[in-house]
Amino acid sequence: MASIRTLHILNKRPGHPAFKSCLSSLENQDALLLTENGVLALVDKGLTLEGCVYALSPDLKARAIPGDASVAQAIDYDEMVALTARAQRVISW
Amino acid sequence: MASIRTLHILNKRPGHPAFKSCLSSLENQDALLLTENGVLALVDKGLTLEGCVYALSPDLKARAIPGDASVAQAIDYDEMVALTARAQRVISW
Amino acid sequence: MKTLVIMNQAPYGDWSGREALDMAFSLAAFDQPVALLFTGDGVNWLRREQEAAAISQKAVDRNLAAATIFGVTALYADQQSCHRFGLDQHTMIAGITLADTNAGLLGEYDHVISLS
Amino acid sequence: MKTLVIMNQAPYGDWSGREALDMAFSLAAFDQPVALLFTGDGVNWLRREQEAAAISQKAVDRNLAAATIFGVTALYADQQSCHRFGLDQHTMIAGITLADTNAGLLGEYDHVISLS
Amino acid sequence: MSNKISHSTLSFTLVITGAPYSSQAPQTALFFARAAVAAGHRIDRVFLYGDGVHLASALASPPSDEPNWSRQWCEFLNQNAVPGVACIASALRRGIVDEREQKRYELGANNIAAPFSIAGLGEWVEGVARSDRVIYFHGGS
Amino acid sequence: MSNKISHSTLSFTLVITGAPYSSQAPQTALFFARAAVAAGHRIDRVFLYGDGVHLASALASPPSDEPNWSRQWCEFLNQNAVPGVACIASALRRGIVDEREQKRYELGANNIAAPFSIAGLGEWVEGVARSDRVIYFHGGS
Repeated sequence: MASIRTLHILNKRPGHPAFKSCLSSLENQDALLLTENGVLALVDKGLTLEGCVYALSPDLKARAIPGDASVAQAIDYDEMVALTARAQRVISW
Repeated sequence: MASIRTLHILNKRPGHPAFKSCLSSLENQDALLLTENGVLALVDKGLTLEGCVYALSPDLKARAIPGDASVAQAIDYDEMVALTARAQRVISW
Repeated sequence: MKTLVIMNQAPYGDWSGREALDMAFSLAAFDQPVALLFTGDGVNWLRREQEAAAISQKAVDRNLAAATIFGVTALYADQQSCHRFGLDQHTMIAGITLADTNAGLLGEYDHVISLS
Repeated sequence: MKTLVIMNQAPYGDWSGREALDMAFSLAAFDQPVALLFTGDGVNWLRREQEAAAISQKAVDRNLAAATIFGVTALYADQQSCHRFGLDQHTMIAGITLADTNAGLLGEYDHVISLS
Repeated sequence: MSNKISHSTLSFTLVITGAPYSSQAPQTALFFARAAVAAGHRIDRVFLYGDGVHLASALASPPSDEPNWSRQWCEFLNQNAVPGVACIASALRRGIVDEREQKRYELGANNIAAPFSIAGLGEWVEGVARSDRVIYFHGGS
Repeated sequence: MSNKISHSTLSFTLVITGAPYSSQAPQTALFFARAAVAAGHRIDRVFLYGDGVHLASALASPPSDEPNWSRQWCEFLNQNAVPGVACIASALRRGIVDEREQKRYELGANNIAAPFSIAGLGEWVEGVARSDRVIYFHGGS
């Protein structure tokens, strides 16, 4: 399991200013976790997500967002906790 | 005094999704009133405001936004009330 | 006195979309003409098979599918927003009218509500 | 344990910017290293001569000008955002360091706070 | 709501959906309301909806050098005999309750500030149907 | 806050800045907290800040078919002996008060739900200085 420098937790909808701030601060070795309204990023054609992306599965289900495993890995709260433990630091946008 | 079809009251910061929705729904004979965070539009170089634009003076003062009379007319709450009375309808974004 | 309620909030992450819907249903219950316009992130309210129980909330897609039965005159969705979020007749609930929001739909209403 | 508080909210229209500042000043008061980064709409907190009394609020520009006296290690402003909002040394309070946010400033901190 | 365009007296319903100390909405609405009354207009009601219901809290205690927006609003409503109504569904979820709801839910206290009362969305529909203007004051972040 | 990277037990401070029935923050935070405890981690404290203080209301009364997030959080805190603290400055402005503040401000009631207590930002600073991880749950509109 590769180490994570920064885990970015993003719960904003794609149109929110913090959404852009978050994406522009992603670096190599970082991971992005989409939660709540943030999961809409997976169906937004105006966006391209790269790198190591996770999405919170209950939030995907609630919004009927099809999880594309090639773009983002769907995880549950247990795995979210594990990610926050694995990462050197965590930023909640 | 020309009549106003729709008075659009916009209190969102320029980056907010509703900001774009508001600007794209402006039509001839409409007026735009910037309030609260909305007054930042007057100093945002990424935006061009056209037509009949007003800005709430206390909100300009609070934020030290220089009022450029060629872009927007600074008004007080009395004039805001008068605008809502003059307009056929009012939309608060 | 025709009202248009604009739904431009993403679903479930905050309450304002839900409360905008309550306003629309309430007008309809009191026999006041009201329509809904889904636009921007708000078109995602229209996705089929929402399982909001996964986050301990109530799904609204069935309510929306029954909106016209409760007296809401129409449900519009902004065409461009639907395209942006990959929504089409297969992924959207039934009974939605696609609209070009920039073509003056708002102008047909006396009263327009946008809860951010 | 170095903290960076990101100020990306417009001033006065909501409380989260004010509350983010309180967090920064509180860390400084307890001798924890903390810096502020103003970016996006948030650079407007840095404008000189705010008269928040016009809307019955308290102006923060003087507090910010004194931030380093209270122990905040630095106040950064994103260069691009300043340009976008027409902020320069004449319109901005003193003591601000212009920064290129994309050049890894965040990476220097152990703890980064963004209150939306 | 009529489309009457006039410089004579109009009737207003004001709807506040942003909370004090979180948004500027209750402040802007209060300054607007004072100006409307000063211009001779009538305010039929002030309706609190969503996060706006927090304006009806009797327990808000800001520092003494900051305005107490709940108190200022209550004074305005009293002085001008304007009804202030908090939406019942919004209020109950957010912990704003009157004596009746306190009893019904067997709660330890109530916290609504007089003269605010709690009622359904029907009060707002009434405004939409009958006031000349319905003006919304939203949160603005 | 240490940069310890480990699969062993870590200590967390959770900060909630979004209100229930307004944002999803208290829900996501609760599911996260349960999972953290289940994985053997320790939660040093839950700190409510800004609009998040509304989670400490004892008066929130959602419809009976909706979860009561305040109550669920109180149960979690009690069962796991985790301190829940609401920031005093945020709480007083927003009308969340305990018995002490009720007396000091001569208010008609208090409305904080046990085991939540009211304290200053120092509690949060303590978390930043000592917990292995500080995780924020913001409003997400």
